[in-house]
Amino acid sequence: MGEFDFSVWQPSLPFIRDGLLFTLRLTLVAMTGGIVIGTLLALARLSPIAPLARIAGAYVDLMRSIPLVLVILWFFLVIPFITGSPVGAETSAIITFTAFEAAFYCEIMRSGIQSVPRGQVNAAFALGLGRAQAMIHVILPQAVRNMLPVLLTQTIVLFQDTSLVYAIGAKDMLKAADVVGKNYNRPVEMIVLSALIYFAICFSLSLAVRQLQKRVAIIR
Amino acid sequence: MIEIRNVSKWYGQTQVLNGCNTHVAKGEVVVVCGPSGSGKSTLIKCVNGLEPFAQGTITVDGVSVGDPKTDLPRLRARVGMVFQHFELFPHMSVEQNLALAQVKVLGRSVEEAAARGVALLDRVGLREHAAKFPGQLSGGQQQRVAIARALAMDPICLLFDEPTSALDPEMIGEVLDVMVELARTGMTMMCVTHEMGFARKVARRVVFMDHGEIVEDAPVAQFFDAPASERAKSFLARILRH
Amino acid sequence: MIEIRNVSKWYGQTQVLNGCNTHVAKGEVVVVCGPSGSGKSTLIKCVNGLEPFAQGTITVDGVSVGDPKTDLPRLRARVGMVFQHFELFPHMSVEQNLALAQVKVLGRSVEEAAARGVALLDRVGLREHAAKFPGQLSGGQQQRVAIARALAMDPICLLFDEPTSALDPEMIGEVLDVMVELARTGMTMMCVTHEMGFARKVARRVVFMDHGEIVEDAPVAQFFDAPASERAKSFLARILRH
Amino acid sequence: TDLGGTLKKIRDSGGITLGIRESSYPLSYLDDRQQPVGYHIDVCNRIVDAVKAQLKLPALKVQHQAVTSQNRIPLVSNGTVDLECGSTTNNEARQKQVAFAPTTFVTNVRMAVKKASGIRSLDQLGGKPVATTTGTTSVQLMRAHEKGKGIDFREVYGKDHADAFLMLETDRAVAFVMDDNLLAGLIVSSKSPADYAIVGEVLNVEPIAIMLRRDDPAFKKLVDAAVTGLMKSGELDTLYTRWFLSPIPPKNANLNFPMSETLKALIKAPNDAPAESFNKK
Amino acid sequence: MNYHWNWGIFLEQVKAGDETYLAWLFTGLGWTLAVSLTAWLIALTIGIAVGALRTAPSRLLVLLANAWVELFRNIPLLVQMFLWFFVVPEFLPREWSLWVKQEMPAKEFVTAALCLGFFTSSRVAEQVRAGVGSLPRGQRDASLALGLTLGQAYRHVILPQALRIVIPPLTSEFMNVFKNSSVAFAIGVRGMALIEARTRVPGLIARSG
Ligand SMILES: Nc1ncnc2c1ncn2[C@@H]1O[C@H](COP(=O)(O)OP(=O)(O)OP(=O)(O)O)[C@@H](O)[C@H]1O
Ligand SMILES: Nc1ncnc2c1ncn2[C@@H]1O[C@H](COP(=O)(O)OP(=O)(O)OP(=O)(O)O)[C@@H](O)[C@H]1O
Ligand SMILES: [Mg+2]
Ligand SMILES: [Mg+2]
Repeated sequence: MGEFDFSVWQPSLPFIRDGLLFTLRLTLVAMTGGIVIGTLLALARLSPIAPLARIAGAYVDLMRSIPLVLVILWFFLVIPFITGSPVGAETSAIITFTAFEAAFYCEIMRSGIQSVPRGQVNAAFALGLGRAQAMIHVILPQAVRNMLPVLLTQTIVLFQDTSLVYAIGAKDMLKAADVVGKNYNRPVEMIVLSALIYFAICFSLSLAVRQLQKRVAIIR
Repeated sequence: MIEIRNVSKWYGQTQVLNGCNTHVAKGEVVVVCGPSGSGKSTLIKCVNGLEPFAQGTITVDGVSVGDPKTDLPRLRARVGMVFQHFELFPHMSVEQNLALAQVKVLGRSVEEAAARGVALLDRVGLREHAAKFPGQLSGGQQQRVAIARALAMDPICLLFDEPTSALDPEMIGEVLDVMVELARTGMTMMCVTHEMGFARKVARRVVFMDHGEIVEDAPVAQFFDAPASERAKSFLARILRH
Repeated sequence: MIEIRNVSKWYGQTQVLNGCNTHVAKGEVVVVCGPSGSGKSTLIKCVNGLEPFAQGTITVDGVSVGDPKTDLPRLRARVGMVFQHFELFPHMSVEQNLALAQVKVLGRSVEEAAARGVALLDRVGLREHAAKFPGQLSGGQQQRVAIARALAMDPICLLFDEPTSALDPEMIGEVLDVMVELARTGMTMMCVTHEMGFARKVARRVVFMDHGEIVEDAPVAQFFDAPASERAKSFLARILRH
Repeated sequence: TDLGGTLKKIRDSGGITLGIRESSYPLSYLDDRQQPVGYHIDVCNRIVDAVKAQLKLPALKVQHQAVTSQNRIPLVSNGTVDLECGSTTNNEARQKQVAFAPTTFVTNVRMAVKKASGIRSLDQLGGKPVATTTGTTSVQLMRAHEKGKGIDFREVYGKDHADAFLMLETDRAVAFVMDDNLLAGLIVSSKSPADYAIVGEVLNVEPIAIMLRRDDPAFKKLVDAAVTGLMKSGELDTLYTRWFLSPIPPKNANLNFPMSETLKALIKAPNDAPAESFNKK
Repeated sequence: MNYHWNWGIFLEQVKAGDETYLAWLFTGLGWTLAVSLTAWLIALTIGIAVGALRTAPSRLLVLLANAWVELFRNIPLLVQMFLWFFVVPEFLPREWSLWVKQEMPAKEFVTAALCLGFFTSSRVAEQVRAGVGSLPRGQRDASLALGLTLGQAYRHVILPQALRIVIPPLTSEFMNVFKNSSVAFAIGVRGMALIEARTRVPGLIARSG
């Protein structure tokens, strides 16, 4: 191939933008949903009700031990067999990513909750706060702050993993770049472009959160 | 006020409390001491139900702590507790620390809670630190905030678990001063501490524990001058020598 | 033996040591005290080069610590240090803790190191605990092992940074006993500590620090009976009162 | 619900989903506006017209779902895709799982090489890397061919046709074995089309057809009728000329790929016989 | 529903071949294992070294180590795989590039293992750094105070403890290597997922298109 020709970047921009919007939308929805459901799962895992803890644990272990691509594909292929009606690629992607990421966020929140010293729970109880109140006002705010860097790392992983939706034909940024690359026969240039975009976004995301972390970090 | 009758507790196989009996009358200060691991923290946490116990009964102001029908959060709201490591909520400012339970548990209005908070900060000499976070205060200041937080709930009695043992020596005094002042105002207090000076000054009785048992439960003067058991004697020797 | 001349140090903008001057002669015991954050730990860590300092000179047995040409590991091997939190290596047994630096730094054979280790464990009364891990020992025992570990290097002097302040009160005695015995055998020692009983018993001089400065540097009797500065007076009052 | 009844499903949902490929030149691929175009897309659009007419649903919504060599069959089976308008070979194994419209294209499996390499036949490939696309069976065909027997091919896989071609372009492979129309499409849109040639033995003759669900006689009948209609009216010839003998997007290059005798015969006598019946000796 | 399950496919012969699909599946599994284990070795070696460097007292070393981590963790694995395979060799001299592309033994394997190894090393480094950071600073001081050099302190005191702390998160990273190895088939390593894809059993389909 020899020489590279980066002039292909210019006409690709509208497609890259559309793909990127999809990627960002997917990341955002899956992150929000994943953190909310993940936190609930974490509470279930730590709950004294054994069956609840066991079910949540089994769900998390299952999700964590299969490759994401498989989950994406399975969901897309198998759900219509079960429900009788097909789901669109985007809906399918959103549901799958949320369900999958919830398992990972669950583990993060669980260790976050456990990282709060036992004495804090005691102090909250000793003041007469109930279980739920102690959780909401004392434990979770500290858990989230303690886990902020890990939550970020997982979100970066999620952002990168959205490229796996190629498996079900949804058009994310990588896919858009890929198609432009094929049309103009400049696949390498387009891959380089998407690498740069991913890097720029992920890197600035991690810088931004490092700043944020400094601001919200608990003064000790 | 506090009645502890025949309380025993196990962690798995190991017994950490063994038939403990004692009581604290209204307005009385009782000091609990003993070697590390003897069960002092466990006992005091049983009093407000932070630790469940297997046998025996504890009643606080007539309410049985071990009774499953007891509304524990309500009981705890009336019993203040101060911990060795302060356990202020590090993500909240001092005033928020004082207000949280007043608002959420007692249902006070935010203004009411703030006013009570300021009054108590004044009492422990920390009024100007209301907006700071715990991490910005020295250990002694944090512990005084923790005492104010317990007092904000207008408790009928206070439990202390080694309130000065995590402090730098120069800060111990300022915390003990607050505690002595509390005792003088007639607060009912049960204190786990090794500050024997404090015990001599304000305690009515000393409870000495070892291996989960209450080995000695005696008036202050008698405990220091003529401890009945060998174990208490050697403990006092070790602790007072240096 | 130890000469500290005009040492200053900054963390970013804040000055933590401000023109410190003092010395420890051979066979002398010097106690350093002062409020929390006054720079005691920082000063003592400068002595064996664990903390770099910006200005001034420190010489130990004639070797300049701040000199970039100095072989710091070699110097440190000759200066023993004992920490507040023991800092035994938790993944190694007691005997391995004692042997590591003897073998890796002094190049002793494994047998030689083991023999020296056993001898020192004997001296601190812990011979039967050689095979245990630090986590299986009480705090007092851990600190005695830490002292033995420092002695195993046959140091020319010992530095202590609050060796008893993380201990339960009943264990402080056993560690101080070992330190007093060391002082009696003529070991050169520089100790950060608030154990004033220990200071009175074995120290020749007391160095009092506040806000990074050495405020007072006086013979023991003079320091306790007639402190020159207001700051030392009020510090002593706070610390000795309770 | 009875997913087998595709027509009922289409009427109930008011939409039909076409499975499309992204680089099956010139049967089904994305143009420079990233819209699916190609010979089979046009054929499918005619079928959709027939569906609209039969269901009296002029406003029928047409959705596109990108598929790959690996997921196209499950997606048809599970009802996500109603018509697969790609480059699927109709063979016996697949007929057990899906149904096919009458064959609308016939491809020869051959290889593309760089002219400069001097390679002209299978037996020159011993010990050399040969590219093919994941999910296709080209290498097995090479092994099965008499000239390929005993030759040690070192296969490398591209995840789709464009990637596999990139292997050839960057010298990671000396040959790319694939359907000749795809090869021709990739070559004309490459940076220097003159450097490549399609050479060697025909490894297999494969009928390519539009895929639909099995066991759905009503839908199959409609599709068959629509495709046969195109053939009878000569409209398929027009479409063929448009995609194989005229400049096409994205580069406005001309494949110059005249219709094979086999396909001409099939247009005269339309059928959906599998590949196995073509290659019987 | 009318999907026709065909589990018997595992026993059928690969089209025009002489192995069964099942045998093929095992060959694929072998490659998956080989890629994963090699990548894991690379990731551990580099990850521990880079992670330790990130806690070093030299600004330059910390900067370099941080750059390594940021570079490899901020680009999706799929993209990195492609870059290693198609872009990196282009920067070699012509003959080397050709050798790498055609003659180098097991080249997809080497590329995949290197790429996955580097990618994972950035995560291992992150864990190791956190592990070292979670140790009390006194452990470092204590080792230095005994006269150990900084290198000896890391070798005998800091890393053994840090590694103990990070073993649980590292095992889950190890699982990730296995899972991520499926992406290696983007560049044509024959692996389990590929074989599954070919058998066209949707229940087993993984990646490839
Ligand atoms: N969660 C637990 N599980 C098992 N054993 C425990 C637990 N908590 C405490 N123990 C054991 O119970 C015994 C009593 O502990 P407790 O904390 O009450 O002692 P203490 O007198 O307060 O000691 P200290 O002076 O060190 O605070 C100890 O032997 C301790 O090891
Ligand atoms: N790594 C650091 N970065 C910034 N400031 C520091 C650092 N370490 C110590 N300091 C500051 O330097 C000052 C002196 O600390 P140092 O630990 O020497 O005090 P100290 O006298 O030993 O106190 P203590 O009795 O609490 O051990 C303190 O104000 C402290 O906050
Ligand atoms: Mg306790
Ligand atoms: Mg200090």
